[in-house]
Amino acid sequence: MSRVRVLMLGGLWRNNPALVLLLGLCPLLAVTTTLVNGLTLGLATLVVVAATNTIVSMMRHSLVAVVRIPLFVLIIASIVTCIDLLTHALLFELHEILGLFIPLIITNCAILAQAETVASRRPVNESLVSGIATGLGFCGVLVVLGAIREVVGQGTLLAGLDLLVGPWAANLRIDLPFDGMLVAVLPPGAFFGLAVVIALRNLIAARTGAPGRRMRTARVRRS
Amino acid sequence: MQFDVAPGPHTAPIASVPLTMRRVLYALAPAAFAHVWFFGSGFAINFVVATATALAAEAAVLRLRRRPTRVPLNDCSAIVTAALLSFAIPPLAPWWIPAFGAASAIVVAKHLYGGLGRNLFNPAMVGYVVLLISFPAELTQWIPPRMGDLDYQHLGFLAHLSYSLTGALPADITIDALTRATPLDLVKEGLRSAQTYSEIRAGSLFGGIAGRGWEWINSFIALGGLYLLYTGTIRWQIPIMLLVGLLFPATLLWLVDADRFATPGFHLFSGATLLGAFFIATDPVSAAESDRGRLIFGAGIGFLTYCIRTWGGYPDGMAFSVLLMNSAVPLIDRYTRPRIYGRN
Amino acid sequence: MLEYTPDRRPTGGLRLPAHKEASTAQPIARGFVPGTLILALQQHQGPPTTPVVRRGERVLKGQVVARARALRSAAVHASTSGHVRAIEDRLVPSVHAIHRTRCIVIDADGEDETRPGSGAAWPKDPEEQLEHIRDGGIVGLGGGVFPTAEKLRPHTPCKVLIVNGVECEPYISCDDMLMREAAAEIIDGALIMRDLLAAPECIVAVERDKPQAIEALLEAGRASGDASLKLADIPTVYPTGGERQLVEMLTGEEVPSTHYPSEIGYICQNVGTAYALHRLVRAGEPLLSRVVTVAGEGIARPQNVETPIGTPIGELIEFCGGYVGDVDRLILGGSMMGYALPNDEMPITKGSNCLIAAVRREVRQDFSERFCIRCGNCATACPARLLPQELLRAARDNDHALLDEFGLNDCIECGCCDVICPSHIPLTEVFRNAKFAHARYQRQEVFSAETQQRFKRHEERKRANVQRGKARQDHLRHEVETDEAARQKAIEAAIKRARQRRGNDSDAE
Amino acid sequence: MLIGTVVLAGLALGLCAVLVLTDRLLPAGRDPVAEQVESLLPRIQCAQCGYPGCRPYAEAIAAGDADINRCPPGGEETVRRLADLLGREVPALDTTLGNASMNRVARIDERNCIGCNRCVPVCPVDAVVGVQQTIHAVIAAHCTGCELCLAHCPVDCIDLVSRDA
Amino acid sequence: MTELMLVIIGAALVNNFVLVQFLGLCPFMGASRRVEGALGMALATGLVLTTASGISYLVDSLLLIPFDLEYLRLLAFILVIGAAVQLTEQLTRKLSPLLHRVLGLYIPLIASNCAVLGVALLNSTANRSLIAALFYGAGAAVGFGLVLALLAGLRERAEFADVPKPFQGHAIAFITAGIMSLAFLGFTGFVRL
Amino acid sequence: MAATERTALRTLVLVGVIAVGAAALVSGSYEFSRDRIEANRQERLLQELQSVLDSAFSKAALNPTRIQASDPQRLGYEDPVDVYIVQDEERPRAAVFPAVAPDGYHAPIHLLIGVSADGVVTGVRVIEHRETPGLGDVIEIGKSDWIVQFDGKSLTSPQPPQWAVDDDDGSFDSITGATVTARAVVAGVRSGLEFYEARREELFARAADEATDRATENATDRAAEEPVNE
Ligand SMILES: Cc1cc2nc3c(=O)[nH]c(=O)nc-3n(C[C@H](O)[C@H](O)[C@H](O)COP(=O)(O)O)c2cc1C
Ligand SMILES: Cc1cc2nc3c(=O)[nH]c(=O)nc-3n(C[C@H](O)[C@H](O)[C@H](O)COP(=O)(O)O)c2cc1C
Ligand SMILES: Cc1cc2nc3c(=O)[nH]c(=O)nc-3n(C[C@H](O)[C@H](O)[C@H](O)COP(=O)(O)O)c2cc1C
Ligand SMILES: Cc1cc2nc3c(=O)[nH]c(=O)nc-3n(C[C@H](O)[C@H](O)[C@H](O)CO)c2cc1C
Ligand code: SF4
Ligand code: SF4
Ligand code: SF4
Ligand code: SF4
Ligand code: FES
Repeated sequence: MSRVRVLMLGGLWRNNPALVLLLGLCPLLAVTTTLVNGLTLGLATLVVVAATNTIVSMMRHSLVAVVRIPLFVLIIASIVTCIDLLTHALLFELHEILGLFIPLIITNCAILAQAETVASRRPVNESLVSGIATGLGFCGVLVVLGAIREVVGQGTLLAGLDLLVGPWAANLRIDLPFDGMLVAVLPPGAFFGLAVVIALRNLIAARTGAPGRRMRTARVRRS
Repeated sequence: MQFDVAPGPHTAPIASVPLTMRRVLYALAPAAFAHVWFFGSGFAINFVVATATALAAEAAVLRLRRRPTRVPLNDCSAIVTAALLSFAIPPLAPWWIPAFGAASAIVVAKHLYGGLGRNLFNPAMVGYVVLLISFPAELTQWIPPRMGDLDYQHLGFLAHLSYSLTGALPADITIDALTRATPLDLVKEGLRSAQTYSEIRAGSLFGGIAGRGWEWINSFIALGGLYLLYTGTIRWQIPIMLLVGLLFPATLLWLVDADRFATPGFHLFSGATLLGAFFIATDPVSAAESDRGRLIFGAGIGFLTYCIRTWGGYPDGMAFSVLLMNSAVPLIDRYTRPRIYGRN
Repeated sequence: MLEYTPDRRPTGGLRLPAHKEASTAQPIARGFVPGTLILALQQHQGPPTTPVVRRGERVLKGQVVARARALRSAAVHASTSGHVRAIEDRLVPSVHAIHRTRCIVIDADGEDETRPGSGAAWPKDPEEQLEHIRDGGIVGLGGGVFPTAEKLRPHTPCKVLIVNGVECEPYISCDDMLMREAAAEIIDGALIMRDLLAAPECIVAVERDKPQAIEALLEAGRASGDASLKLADIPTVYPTGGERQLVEMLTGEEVPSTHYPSEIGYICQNVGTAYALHRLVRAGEPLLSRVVTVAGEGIARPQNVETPIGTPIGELIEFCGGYVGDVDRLILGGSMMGYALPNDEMPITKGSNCLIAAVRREVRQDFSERFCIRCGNCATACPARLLPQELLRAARDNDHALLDEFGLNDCIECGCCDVICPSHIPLTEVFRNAKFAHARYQRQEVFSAETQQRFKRHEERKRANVQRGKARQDHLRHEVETDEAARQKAIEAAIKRARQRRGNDSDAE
Repeated sequence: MLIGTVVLAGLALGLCAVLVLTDRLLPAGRDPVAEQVESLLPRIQCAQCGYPGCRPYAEAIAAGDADINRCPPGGEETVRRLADLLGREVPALDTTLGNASMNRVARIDERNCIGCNRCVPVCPVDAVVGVQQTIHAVIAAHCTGCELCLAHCPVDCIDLVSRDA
Repeated sequence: MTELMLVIIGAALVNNFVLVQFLGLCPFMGASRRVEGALGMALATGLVLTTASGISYLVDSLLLIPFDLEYLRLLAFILVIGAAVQLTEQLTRKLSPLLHRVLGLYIPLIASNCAVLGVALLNSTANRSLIAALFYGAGAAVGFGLVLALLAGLRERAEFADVPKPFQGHAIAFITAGIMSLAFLGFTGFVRL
Repeated sequence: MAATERTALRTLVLVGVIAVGAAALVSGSYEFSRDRIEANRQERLLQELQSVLDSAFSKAALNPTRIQASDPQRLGYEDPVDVYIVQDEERPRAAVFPAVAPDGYHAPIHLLIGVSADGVVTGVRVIEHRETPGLGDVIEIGKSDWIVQFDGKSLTSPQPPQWAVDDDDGSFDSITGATVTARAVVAGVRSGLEFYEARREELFARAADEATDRATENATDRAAEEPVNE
């Protein structure tokens, strides 16, 4: 029980892949122009991490060092390709928005890092939990960053939710009374947004006194 | 008898930060008056709004960080930032444009790094680029200069103020009637749509060398620049190399094909060239630190500005070039350290 | 004598307000006899001298009171007659700071009686000549107080003797006045040094803002008729008077960081030193006094005074009319390199060239510093071509590797960076302090490397010991084993034999 | 479908063969990391890091087995320089390990020394001199103040004193 | 030739892989703490980028297209890249152990450096020739190395800044990268593709 | 030595197994989804076509014929592009084709143009562009109705000189602050129409051929299938 909690806390907060380990940044920054985009990709990533961790963990005893990386990426890539093909065929509407981003999941370093550091060393159940925690942590950041950029960048929230869950959700869209600042949806805005999210996390970590990762502080404190 | 035993040297310092910053402001004054003369009171309104926001933002950040506020607020550096930002934005702009620009300059570019002296990028240019990217429509609303024979529609001070605060224009005037493309825009579009340079130059917005009004403002800026050089506030390396970096390719290509490339004189007196050379690129904090480094830094800005003007997507490239070279400063510094006396 | 202007521009440096008008308005005041003398035993760079007088003893002007025992040392003489009151530890200003040193305190009797028969003749033998100089107590009067005899014994042949009359620091005018009034003597002293060094060339360097001194020197030089003499008038920029800067200015060569100028063939001597040498050689007079500039707005009569070595500063001030106004700081040396004295009870030493009684408005008051704005003024002003802003960062960060890289030890502490810094950062002070920590760090590095070597040797020996031990064991075991084998064999043989015998026996049976 | 499988498997096998081959053919590299790490350590061999000397600790760091904050004599400065070398975050110095300072040296109290010679072999830098049955002494210029000899003296006659004293 | 130069400039500056296209961000943030490390990483990634784009191109045109196996493209490319990375890992481990330790986690991550896969995929969708594909890979590598070195320099300097507590560490690095990406917007419109 | 040989062998076997597994998995999913994906693609294509055709054409009844045409001069594409001809019974009713407006402010603007058989624009959409967000991107349908003003226009109404923005005395609205973009799109649509005018007959003829070919093909297919059914 407590082992599960530790793993979950690690993935969600203490070693959050996006905020602390700084992995999987490409999709994180590229996709989060809106909350829904972020959420969608987050869910897809969650599935992939969990699946990869499980598979890699199952075969961890037969791995060989020299070819381990190609093997991991091969496994990840085939899972991602399958998901891509299957959603394309079965959930066409969903694929309309997801389609572009799914191949990007392959190169999400967070998944490879999980395979390398957790799944290839731990039993299946732990790997699975760790994978889910990592996926959820990643997904959470995607959602928060997407929300920030959507609100600041185009003055809406939850736009496009209908494509994900059905037409009824179109009504959930919130329009704020301003047009938004384009810089938030453009590449610089992604960097700024993530900086703000990381700073928020640091602030919370400092407040709650939870041991965050030790950080290099400024070298010269005095003026 | 007992005496004070302060450490040496005992000679009183011969420079100070507030004095330096004030000198920059003095040097900008003639150009500012020229700006108001040619483009109306918009500049003054923008400057006041930007300054107020900059100071307020600085005070707010310092308070939030529980730092002393008096010394940083008195050094006038935020006012310099606000002034340079005001030169970059069109006179006809809603109040929140200078306010937002100044706030991003001060908060993001300056105080996230800890304030005066620590920032890596030129704050005014960060503020301007953020504005340019976020609000391109507002940032392209330039108005033609006041010159006797242009069909210029005047906005008085009150009308300017009311536009700035409420967005309302006098009943009989539309925004489209007020705004014009700037000379740099015209040259860029003209050349792109296969007009020759001399055809473009025939337009009513052009004067002897470059855009009417603009040439004057730029001349006054150069005057201020000379004052800065004379007082030792800036050194020659950056401005001169910036102009060389800009004018050398400009002259070369103009000699190759005078129809498809603007004259060096046009480049010299248009847009932000001289402001950039004397006031922006010379920002001590974000420039290279050694003399040799400054040669490279200046030349880089000039050259990139020319490239962006000629082949890029924006009519002027000073702000981008300054930020690009700002990012190169640490590497420039690293590889241009002066050779220490007596070392090989 | 050839006058010329070097065609090089000084590296870095500053043009500072000179503040020399007041003290150069009248000739050097001579004949000042103090009431007390405080003669420090160590007024030079090198091992201290040994006192040769006792308490209560009467000493005469020119008498040796402390003898130089080491080569890099210089004797100390009584600069007026009187009784030795005490030999005790006192605070004395030395090159860079105040030190507690043993001093001979003499109550002057006002008679200023010279030791009879003084003026030992100038020996012929070069080695004896150097000894003569050492016994004459002569040290560099430009501020470095390095024993002149040592400096005149170079290990590398001297290419150029540079006579340093630059005097670039604000307020100081003692060399200027000396050059105006005693140009011939200075030239003579320079020629003596040139002969000692066998230098083919001798350049007297003077700053362009001292036209009278230049005129006087030229005249004296022409009068001497020596062809190896040259006079260089150099730009008025602080600190071109520093010997490294001067060498670069005059020759274009840089003195390598780790070397002294003498090691690349340039020897730099102050004009005051030349004058003192002249006095010693021609008049047999050891170093008894030096010209001291008394300046600043807090002094009643700013002027240059020929001051007996050991004069308490307070007495010198009195001689110049005492303090006027609210004196804030009493500075020994110029306003750039000098340091502030806590009181005026300390003595003038051989190295004291200037005394500034400064009122508030003359000296730096604002000690509030801002963050460095990277203006680069400091780098532009630094004569050593350092990047003070980077050094500052490294020093505040205690990053010694960086300090090495940016050349902390190449800083000559001239203060240019400090004065020009718009953020009012006390750069020079930071560097001065950092040098102490840095020296410790460097010693530590050397110690660490040595320790590592010792450890390696220790380990090797241990391993060797173990090996040797193992070898011995092996050997023993081997012996035991061979013993065993032999025994086995013997047993087997015995059994065999026994069997045989039994067989034989059975056969026999 | 079959052809796809064949092609992909072929590709995979081919690439792996290349990898395995190069792995064989390349000579194993010397490890200069440990050396560089060691040069940043104080090298006074005090063993407070939990390793028998600076070199073993350096090797452990280079192998990624030890954290870089375990050398008390080196202090924060050493931690930072190690972090710079290895491109890591700077951890806080582990202050629980000891507090040997480089400014102290051992001194043997001559009145109590019984000449047992036990301290001699343990000193990593051979700073203790003396033969059996005579009074021993510490060469202050060599002693690093590592405290290793302290525990080996049966009569507790070794003290650490400030180097300047 | 000008065509190829444009391909390089386009990939390096105008559509900079990292700052504009958001590819290769993990090593960009992870290996930019020190300039030396950044240069090493730039070199390693450059090697992988160029070789992988070449080999992927060959695999694509010689194996996948003739056999109608475009749907295996992702798999095949990632395999090639993984192998190229593993090769780089072996090389650095054996030839420059220090670099290997400094880059530690990030060398394997080149495999999942989106930039590498991105180059391969973009080459195959843009129908480039082999030479153009190689140049595109080289351009991407130059652009990646450039911004990596720039950011490393800036981060070294930012260490001396007085950054507000919550922004210390990674957050200020992202702010810095954001301003760099603002600056790179100045290159928009350079190469009109 | 033997041990390393064994690991090498094991490595190869492992890689082989996994590669085969992966390939099989992917190929399997591909086989499974191929047809559905194709159907979905067709559906989306129809949707796109529908968006530039007027409501008279229902999506279900579009049944477009694809032919290839090349006209770098007027369409701006070096390579041949897909032109879709919509026919009912025998008569061609409308055409949909892509075109490039090369003079966009930052980069060429890619358009999809729908034209009825008699040369009247039924709709224009911008498929891809790099104009300044907030300024030039008004040409997107999601951002404003600007692009709708082409509906119902043809090369004869307005007359060619009027095919320009109102700043240049033409009859199309310009975009404040983005005249260049507006000019580019107008010129792009116009040259697209010129392509259509010039090649209409040929395109229709080829489309008709194609349609008959397809019909016969279908027929033979059906004929081929019939025996199996029997
Ligand atoms: C520790 C020390 C050793 C020196 N050794 C020599 C030397 O070997 N030869 C020499 O000509 N000068 C030597 N000098 C003298 C210097 O070159 C220089 O003349 C002296 O320090 C005074 O210069 P300053 O007033 O610029 O400090 C030495 C000085 C110091 C402090
Ligand atoms: C910054 C600086 C400025 C100096 N200025 C002078 C000067 O103006 N005149 C001078 O004689 N020595 C000056 N010195 C001392 C010279 O470096 C050198 O010690 C002296 O000329 C050697 O002559 P001496 O041994 O006879 O004193 C200065 C030293 C420094 C570090
Ligand atoms: C940052 C920036 C972006 C611009 N983007 C566009 C654009 O997307 N489309 C365009 O036509 N002009 C663009 N321009 C050009 C100017 O807005 C130019 O003034 C305009 O095309 C002509 O002005 P007008 O439309 O008021 O006649 C841009 C200018 C700037 C400074
Ligand atoms: C010569 C000179 C030029 C300056 N130029 C700028 C500038 O371009 N932009 C700016 O924000 N501040 C400028 N400043 C003000 C100041 O350096 C700036 O606010 C700092 O970058 C903030 O840390 C300038 C100051 C001086 C002395
Ligand atoms: S004090 Fe040192 S750093 Fe400063 S200017 Fe002088 S030599 Fe340079
Ligand atoms: S002079 Fe002062 S503010 Fe200017 S760079 Fe040097 S230390 Fe910084
Ligand atoms: S703790 Fe002692 S032994 Fe260990 S590394 Fe530091 S100095 Fe060396
Ligand atoms: S004498 Fe003792 S404290 Fe000194 S180095 Fe040797 S063992 Fe360490
Ligand atoms: S997700 Fe792109 S490099 Fe890590």
